[in-house]
Amino acid sequence: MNQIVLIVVLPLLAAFLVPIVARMSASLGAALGPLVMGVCLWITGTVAIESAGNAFAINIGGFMPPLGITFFVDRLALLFAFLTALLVLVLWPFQGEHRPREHALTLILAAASGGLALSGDLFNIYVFYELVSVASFGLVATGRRSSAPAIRYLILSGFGSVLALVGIALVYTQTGTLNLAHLSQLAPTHLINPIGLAAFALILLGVGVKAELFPVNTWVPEVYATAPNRVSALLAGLVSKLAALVILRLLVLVFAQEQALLVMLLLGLLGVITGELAAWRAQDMNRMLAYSSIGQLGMVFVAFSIPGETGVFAGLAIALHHLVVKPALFLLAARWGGALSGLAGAAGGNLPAALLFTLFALSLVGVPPLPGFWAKLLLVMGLAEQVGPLYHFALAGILIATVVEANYLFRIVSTLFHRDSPASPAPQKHSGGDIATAGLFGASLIAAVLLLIPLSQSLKTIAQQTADAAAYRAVVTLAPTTSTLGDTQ
Amino acid sequence: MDALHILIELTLMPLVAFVVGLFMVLMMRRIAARIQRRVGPPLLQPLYDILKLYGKQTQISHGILHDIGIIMAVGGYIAAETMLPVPGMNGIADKAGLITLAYVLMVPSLGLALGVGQCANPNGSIGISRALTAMLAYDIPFVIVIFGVAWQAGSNNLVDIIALQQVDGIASWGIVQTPLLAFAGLFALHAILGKHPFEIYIAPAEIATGPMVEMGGKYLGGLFVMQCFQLYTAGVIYTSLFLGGGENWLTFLVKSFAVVAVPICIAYLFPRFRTEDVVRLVWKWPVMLGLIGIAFVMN
Amino acid sequence: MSQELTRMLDTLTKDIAGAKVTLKRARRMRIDVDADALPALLELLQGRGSYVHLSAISCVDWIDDNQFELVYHVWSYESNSLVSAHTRIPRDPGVYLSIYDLYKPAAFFERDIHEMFGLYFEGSPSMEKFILTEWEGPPPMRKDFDAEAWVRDTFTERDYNPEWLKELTDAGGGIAIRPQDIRK
Amino acid sequence: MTPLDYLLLLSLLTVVIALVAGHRSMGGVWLTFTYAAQLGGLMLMAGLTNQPDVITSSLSFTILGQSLTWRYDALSWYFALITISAGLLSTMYTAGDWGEKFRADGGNLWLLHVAIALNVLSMLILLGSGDLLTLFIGWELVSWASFLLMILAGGPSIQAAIRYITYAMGGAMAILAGLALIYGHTDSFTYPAAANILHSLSTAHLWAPLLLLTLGFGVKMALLPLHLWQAAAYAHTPGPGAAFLGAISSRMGLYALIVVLIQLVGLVRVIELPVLFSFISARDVLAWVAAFTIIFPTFTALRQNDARMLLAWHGIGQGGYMLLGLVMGDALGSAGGLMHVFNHATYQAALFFSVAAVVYRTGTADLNRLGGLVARMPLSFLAMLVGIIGLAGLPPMNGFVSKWLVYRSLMLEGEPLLFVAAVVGTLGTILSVYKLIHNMFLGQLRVEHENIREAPWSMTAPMLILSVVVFVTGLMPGLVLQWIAGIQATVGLPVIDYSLGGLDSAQGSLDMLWVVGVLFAGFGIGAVLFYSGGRTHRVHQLDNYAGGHFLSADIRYHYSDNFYPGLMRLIGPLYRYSFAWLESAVQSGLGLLSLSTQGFYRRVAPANYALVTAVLVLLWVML
Amino acid sequence: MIKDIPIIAEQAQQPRRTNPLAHVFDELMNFARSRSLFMLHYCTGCGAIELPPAMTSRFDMERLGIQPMVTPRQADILLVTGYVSIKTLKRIILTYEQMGSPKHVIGICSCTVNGGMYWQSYATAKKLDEYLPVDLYIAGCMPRPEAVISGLQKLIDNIKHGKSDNWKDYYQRYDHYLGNQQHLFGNNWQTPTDVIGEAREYGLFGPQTLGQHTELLESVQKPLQPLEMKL
Repeated sequence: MNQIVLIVVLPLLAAFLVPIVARMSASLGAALGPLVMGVCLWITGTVAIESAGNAFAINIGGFMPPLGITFFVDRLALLFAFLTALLVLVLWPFQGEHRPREHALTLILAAASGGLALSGDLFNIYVFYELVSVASFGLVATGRRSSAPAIRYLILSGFGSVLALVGIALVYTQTGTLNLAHLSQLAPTHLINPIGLAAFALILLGVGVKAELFPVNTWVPEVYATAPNRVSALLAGLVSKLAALVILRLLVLVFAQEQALLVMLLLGLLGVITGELAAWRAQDMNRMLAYSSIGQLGMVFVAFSIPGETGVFAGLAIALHHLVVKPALFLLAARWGGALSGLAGAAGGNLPAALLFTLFALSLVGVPPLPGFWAKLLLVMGLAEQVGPLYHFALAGILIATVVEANYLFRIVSTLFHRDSPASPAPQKHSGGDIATAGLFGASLIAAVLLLIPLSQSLKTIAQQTADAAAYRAVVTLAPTTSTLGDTQ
Repeated sequence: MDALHILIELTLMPLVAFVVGLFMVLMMRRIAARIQRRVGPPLLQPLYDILKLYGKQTQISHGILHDIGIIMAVGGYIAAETMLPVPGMNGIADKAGLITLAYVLMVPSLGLALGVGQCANPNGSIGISRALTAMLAYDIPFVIVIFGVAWQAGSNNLVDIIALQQVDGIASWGIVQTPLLAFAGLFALHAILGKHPFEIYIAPAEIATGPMVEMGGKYLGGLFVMQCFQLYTAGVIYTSLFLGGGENWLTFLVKSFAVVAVPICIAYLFPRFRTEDVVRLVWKWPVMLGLIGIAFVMN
Repeated sequence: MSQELTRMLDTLTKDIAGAKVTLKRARRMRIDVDADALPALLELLQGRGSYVHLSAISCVDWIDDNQFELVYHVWSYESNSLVSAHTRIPRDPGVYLSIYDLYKPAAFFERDIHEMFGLYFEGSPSMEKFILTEWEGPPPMRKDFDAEAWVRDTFTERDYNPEWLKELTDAGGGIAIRPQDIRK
Repeated sequence: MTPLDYLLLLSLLTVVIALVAGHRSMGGVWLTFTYAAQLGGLMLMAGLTNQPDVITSSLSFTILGQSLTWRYDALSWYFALITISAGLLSTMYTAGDWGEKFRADGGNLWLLHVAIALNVLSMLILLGSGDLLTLFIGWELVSWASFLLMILAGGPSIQAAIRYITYAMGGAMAILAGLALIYGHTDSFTYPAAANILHSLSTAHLWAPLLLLTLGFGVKMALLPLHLWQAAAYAHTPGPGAAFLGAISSRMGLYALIVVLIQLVGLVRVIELPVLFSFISARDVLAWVAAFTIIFPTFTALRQNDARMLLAWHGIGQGGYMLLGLVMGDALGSAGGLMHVFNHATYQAALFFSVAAVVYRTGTADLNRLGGLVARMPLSFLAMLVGIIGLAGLPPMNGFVSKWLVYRSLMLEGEPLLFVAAVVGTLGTILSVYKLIHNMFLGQLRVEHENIREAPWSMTAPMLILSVVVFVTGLMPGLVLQWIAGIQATVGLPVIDYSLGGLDSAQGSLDMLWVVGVLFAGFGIGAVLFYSGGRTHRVHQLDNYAGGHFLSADIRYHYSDNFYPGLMRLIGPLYRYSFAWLESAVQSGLGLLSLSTQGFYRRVAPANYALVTAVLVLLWVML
Repeated sequence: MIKDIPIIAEQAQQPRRTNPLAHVFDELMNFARSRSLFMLHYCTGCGAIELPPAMTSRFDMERLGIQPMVTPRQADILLVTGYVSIKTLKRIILTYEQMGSPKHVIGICSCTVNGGMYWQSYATAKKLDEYLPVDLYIAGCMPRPEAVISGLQKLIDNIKHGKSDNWKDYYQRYDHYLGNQQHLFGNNWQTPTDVIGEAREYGLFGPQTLGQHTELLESVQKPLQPLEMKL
C-alpha cells in the first residue's frame, strides 16, 4: 500500500519530464501528463480497495514520526487523492497555448494537491501548500488578461504563507513537534491556550487564502474572471477544497476548541453573506460564479465549525457537491463571458449547455432531490442541533443567502431562455470538450441522486473516521521518545 | 298539508308585498307632492303606470340578457319576499336567515346590472357603476346593523329576532334596546332606497336616469314592480329588525309605512350628493354609530 | 377722450390711402377703407392701436351696388373703444383675403360669412360647412336668395279656414293683408 | 401496492406521457385520459372521507437517518381531488384548438403539458407528505414546478416568474428554518414527534417556528404583505396554465398551514397563543392578516385593466376567506374555509377558461378593448356569469355557501370588525367582477369583433362542466360538506352538522335547496310576468339613446375605462401607499449591501485585509 | 284655441274584439294608458318655458298622471315645444322613432303648426305633421300652462276613448312620412330605427308602408340587423 506515495512522486517527476519529452515528441509530451494522472488514479483506486477503508500511515524513508515525513492515508485522504487525480484528468488543459508549461504546472499542482491530501505533518503541509501556490500562480498567469490579478493573487498568497508559517512556528514553539498525530496528543495540554488559538488563527488565515476564507479571498473574483476557465475550475473545485481539508484536519486533531470553531463560524458566515450578496449584483458570469464560490466555501467553513462528526459530514457533503458543480459551471461559463445581459436567448443555440446550467443552478440553490439539497439539509440540521444564538444566526444567514442565490442564478437562467429578445450577437458555441466534461459532471450529479442512500452512508463513514481524532493517533505510530515527552508534559 | 301550506305562503307573500308596495309608492309620491305643495297622483296611479307599461304595443329589446336582467330583478325580489316573515306567515325565513336575505337582495341589482350592460348605453353603465359604488357604501352599515341585531338576538333567523322583540312590548323592541344600531339602520335604509340625496345613479338630467335609460315598456314596468318590492322590503326588514315586526297586520302595516315614510320625508328636502360624497358620508356616520352600537350590544 | 381717440386714429391711418375716420358715438369709431388697404389697417390697429380683440365680422349684401360690405369690429381693452372697419368688395367674384393670420377668431366668422353669403376668403383655414350642415341651396343671406319663394317651393302651406274665423272675417275682422304687402 | 402507489404511479405515467407525446397533436387527448385515470385512482381512496383513516404509500426511504414516508388522509384526498380535476380540465382545454393556436403562435405546447403534469405530480407528492421532511421536499417540488409553468410563456412572464421564485425561495427557506428549529428540539422530522414537542414548547419558543412556518407557507398563499408576486405570475401564464395555477396552486400553502397549525400545533393552542407584550392572540393576528389579504388585493383587482390580472388579484383575495374561516376554528368557519378551496377552484378555473377563450378569439384581455361579446360568445359568457356570481359570493352559486359559513362563524364568534372586513371584500369583488363581465361581454360590440365566433367545444366544454359544478354544489352544498366533515374529523376540528342543502342550526340555518328553489321560482314568476307583457322587438345596438345624436359604428359608445371614478376619487389616493414600496425598499437595501460587499472585493490592496484581520484575531485571542 | 287635426288617412280600423273580457281588458288598458302619460318634452323653442309651471305646484300635471321622463324609451308623449329647425327635426324624428308605441306627439306653439313667426324662414320646418303623426296641436305663442293642461286633458280623453291612434299612421303610411323627410334631408336620410322591421314585427303594415321612398331608403341604408347570438 505504500505505492500511494507515487501519486505525489510520479506527477512531480513527470512535471520535470514534460518539457523535455515534449521537445522530443510533441504528442508524447501531450500524452504524458494524462497518462501519469491515469496511473495515479489507478494507484489510488487499488490502494482504496486494498485498505478496505482502514486508515494507515506511511513513514517516508522509514523515519518514525514525529521526525520523519508521515503520510496519513484514511478514507478522506484517499477520497481527495482520488478526486485530485480525477479532476485534474477531467480538467486537463488539452488546448492551452503554452502546452508543455501548462502541463508541467498542472502536474505540479496535482502532485502538491495529492501531498496536501495525504500529509500527516504540518511542515509537509506547508511545503505542499507552497507548491500549490506556485503552480496555481503559474497557471493563473497563463491567461491573457490575468497578469494584474495574478500579481494580486501572488501577493496575497505570499502574505498568507507568511501568516501560516508564523502560525506553524508558534505551534512548534509550544509543542516542539509538527506531526499532526503528535500534536493531537499534545494539544489538550499545550495548545488550549491563547497562543495555540493565535497559531490556529494565523494558520487559518494563511491557508484560508486558498480556501477562499472571508477576508483573505479578495483575489478570487478577479482571478477567476480572468484566468482560463479550466484553471478557474481547478482552483475553485479542487484547490480550495484541499485547503479546507487541511483546516479540517487541524481543527479536528489539534485545535478542537470552542473559540477556534467560533472564529471559523464567524468568518465562514461572513464569507457566505458577502459572497452571495456580491454575486447578486455581478455583471458577468465568471465573477458571479467566483462570488458564489466564496459563498459556498463559506458554507463549508460554517459546517466545519459545527463540532463533531455532524459538522464534518455536512461540510464534506457541501464541499463535494461544490467540487462537482462549480468546475462544471466554470466550464459552461467559458463561452458565456461578457455582460450577463448579452446572454439573452443564449439557450437557443446551446440548449444542452443551458439545460446543464439550469441543473447545476438548481442543485446549487438546493432543490430536492438534487444533492445540493441534501448537503444543505445536513448543514441546516447540524446548525439546528447546536445551541447558542450564533449558530442560529448562521442558520438564518445561510438561508437568506440561499434566497439571494436563487434570485441571481435564476435571473441568469431566465436570461438564457429568454426567447423574444432583440437579436443580439449569439454567444459562441461551447467547445465539445467543455460540454462533454460539464455533461460528465451533470451525469455524476444525477447519479448521485440515484445513489443517494449508499453515497450518504459512505460519506457518513468517512466523516466518522475523520472526526475520530483518537483513531488518527492510534494509526500513526510515534517514535517512543516523543511520545514519552508528550506524556511527561 | 304542510307542503300545501307553505306553497300558499310562498304565493301569498310576494302578492302581499306587491300590493303593499304599490301603496308605498303612492305614499312616496304623495309625500313628495305635498312637500312641493302639489296635489299628487291619484290613488291607483302606481298601478296605472305599471299596467300601461306592460301594455305598450311596441317594445324594444337589446338582446336576451336585457330580458333576463328584468326577470332577475323582479324574480330576485319575489324570492326575497318569501324570506321576510309577515304576521302569520314565515315562508322560508327560517331556512335562509338574515345574511342570506341580504345577499339574495343583491341578486336583483346584479340582474339589473347585467340587463343594463347588454343595452350598450354608456349612460346605463355609468348609472350601474354609481349604483354599485353606492351599494359598496350602504351595505357596510347595513351588515354592521345585521351583525349587531343577530348578536343581540343570538340568532340570524328573522323569525327568532321578531319573536324576541315581541316578548314584552315596546321595551323589547330593537329601537329601544339598541337605539344606535336603529339609527344606523335607518341611515342605511335611506341609502338603500336610493332617494335623494343618494340618487346620483339615477341623475335624470345628467345621465338620463342611468340604468333605466334604455328601459321602456315592460322593462320599465318590471322596474316599477321592483320599486314596489324594494320599498316593501326595506320597510319590512327595518320593522322586523327594530320595531318588533308585526303582532298583527294592522300594526305591521302601520310600522312598515311609517318606516318608509321617514326617509322619504327627509329625501325631498335635499339635492343630491356626488358618488364619493355618498360613500364618504355613509362610511362615516352610520358606520361609526353602528360600530358603537355593536360595542354596546356586545358588552 | 373721443376726440383724442379720433386724432390718434387719424394719425395712425394717415399713411393708408382712402382711410376715413368718423366718430359715431363716444368710443365708437368707424373707418372706411379700401378693400386692398384693409389688412394693413387692421395690422396697424392691432399692432399699434391696441385693438387686439376681433369682436365680429359682419357682412352686408348691397345688391343694388353689386357689392358686399364687410365690417370688422375690433375692440381695444386699453381705450375701451370699438373700431368698425368698413370696406366694400365687388359681389362678383366675391373673393377676399382672410385676416386669420392677424386675428385667429376670424376663422369662424369668415366660415360663417362664407356659408351665409358665399363670400370666399383666401387663406382661411377652413371653408367647410359650418352650421347649415343640411343646407344644399344657395347662401341664404344673399339678397338674391328669395327665402319666401324657397319656402313656398319646399313646404306646403296650411289652409286654415275654420268656421269661427269665417264668422270673424265676415264681421270685418280677422287677418287682413294689405294689397301692397302681397308678394307675387 | 396501496391505492396511493397507484395514484402516484399514474401521475408519474402522466408526466412520462407528457414528456414523450406532449408535442403531438393527440398528446393532449391522451393526457386527458391519464388525468381521468388519476381521478379514478383517487376515487379508489374515496373511503378516506368517511372515516379518519390513513392510506400509506409503500414508497419510503431512509436518508441521513431520516425516514421519508408518504400517506393520504381525508385532507390530502380533498386537495388531491381539486388538483387532479384542475389538471384534467386544464389539459382538456389545452388538448384541442387552444393548444394548436398556442403552438402556432410560437408557444411550447410540449413544455406546457409537461409543466402541468409535473405540477400535478408534485402536488400529489406534497399532499401525501407523511413527515416534515417530505412536506418540505414536496413543497420545493411544487414551487419549482409552478415556476416552470409560469416561466414557459417567455416575455413578461419571466419577470413575474423570477419575482415568484425569489418569494418562493424566501418562503421555503423560512420553512426550512422553522423545520430546523423543530428538528433542533426533537432530532426528528416525524409528525408525532413534532406535535409532541410543539405541544410542550413554551409560548416564547413556540412563536419562532410558528412564525417562520406561517410566513413560509403564507408566501404561497400570498398572504399580505407577501402577495406581490402572485397576480402577475399567474396572469402571464398561458390560459389553461393560469386556470390551473389560479385554481389550486396557492392552496398548497393552505394545506401546509392546516397540517402545521391544526394538525401539529393544534388550533386551540394557536387560538390561545398570546402575542408577546400585547393582549391579542395568534389567532387575531392570523385573522387580521387574512382580513387584509381579503381587502387589499380585492381592491387592487378593482383597478386592473387586464382581465387575467383582475382574476389573479381576486385569487389572492379569496385566499383570505379560506384562512379567515379556518382560524375561526369552529365547525362553521373551518368548513367554510375548506369548502371555499373547492369553490374557489371551480369558479376561478371557469373564469380563467372563459377569459382565455376570449383571448383566443380576440387576441386581447385588455378590458378597454373588448365589449359586447355576449352576442358572439354566449357560452363563454355563461361560464363567466356563473363564475363571477360564485366569485362574488352571491346565491345561488357555491361561493355563497362557503362565504356564508365564514360570515356565520364570524358572527357566532363575535368578530364584528372581521365580519365587516369580509363583507367589504365581497362588495369590492362584486364591483370588480361586474366591471369584468361588463367590459368584456356587455356593452357595445366592437366593429372588429363583428365576425368572431364562439370558442370551440374543447374549450367551452371544460368551462361548462365547471359552471355546472359551481351551480350544483351551490344548490347542494352537502355534496362538498360531506368531504369537509371527513376532513374536520381527521384533523381534529369540530365537525360541521351539514345537510344536503347546507346547514341545520338552531341559530339560523341555511337550506340552499329552498333558497335556490325559491329564487328560481321567483325568476319563473318574473319570466311569466315579463313574457305576458307585449312582444319585444330586437334592435340594432346603435339604435340607442344618445340624447338625439346619431350613432355610427365608428363611434365608441361604451363605458369601460376608470369604471368607478367616484369611488376612485375617494379611495384612489390610498393606492399610493401600496405594499410595493416594501418590496422595493428590501430590494434597494439589498442592492446597497451588495454594492458595498462588491466594493470590499474590489479593493486593490487585499493584503491589508489579511493583516487587519490577523491583528484583530490576535488581539481577540490575547485579550 | 285647441283644435283636433283630423287623422289624415282613413285607418284600417282594428275590428273590436268580440270577446267581452277582451273588450273590458282593452278598455282597462286604454284607461290605464290615458291616466299614465310619461312625457318627453323636447325643448326646441320658447314654449318649453311654459312646461315647468304646468308641472309644478300651481298646476301639477301629476294629478293627471303625467310625469316628465328623460329618455324616449320611457316616454309616451313627445312634446315639441316651439319652432323646429331642420337640423332639430332630424333629432325629433330619431327620438320619436325610439319611443315605444302607443306614442303621441303634441305640437306646442304656433311654430309647429305652420311655422309661426318663422313662416318664411329657410331654416325651419313648417308643419310638423308632415313628418310625424301629430296627435294634437296646442297653438299660441306661447300657450299658457292652462292651455297646455287643457290640451293634455283633451289627449287623455282621446286615449281613453281609443281615438288617438295616430302613431299607427306612421307605420301604415311610412312611405309618405319618409318621402317628406327625404325631401327635406336628402336621399341619404336614415334613422337607426328599423321602422319597417317594427311594422313587420307588430303587424302594422298598411298600404303605404312601403313605396318608392322606402325603396330609396333600402338602397342607401346601413345594416340595421340586431346582433343575434351566435354559437
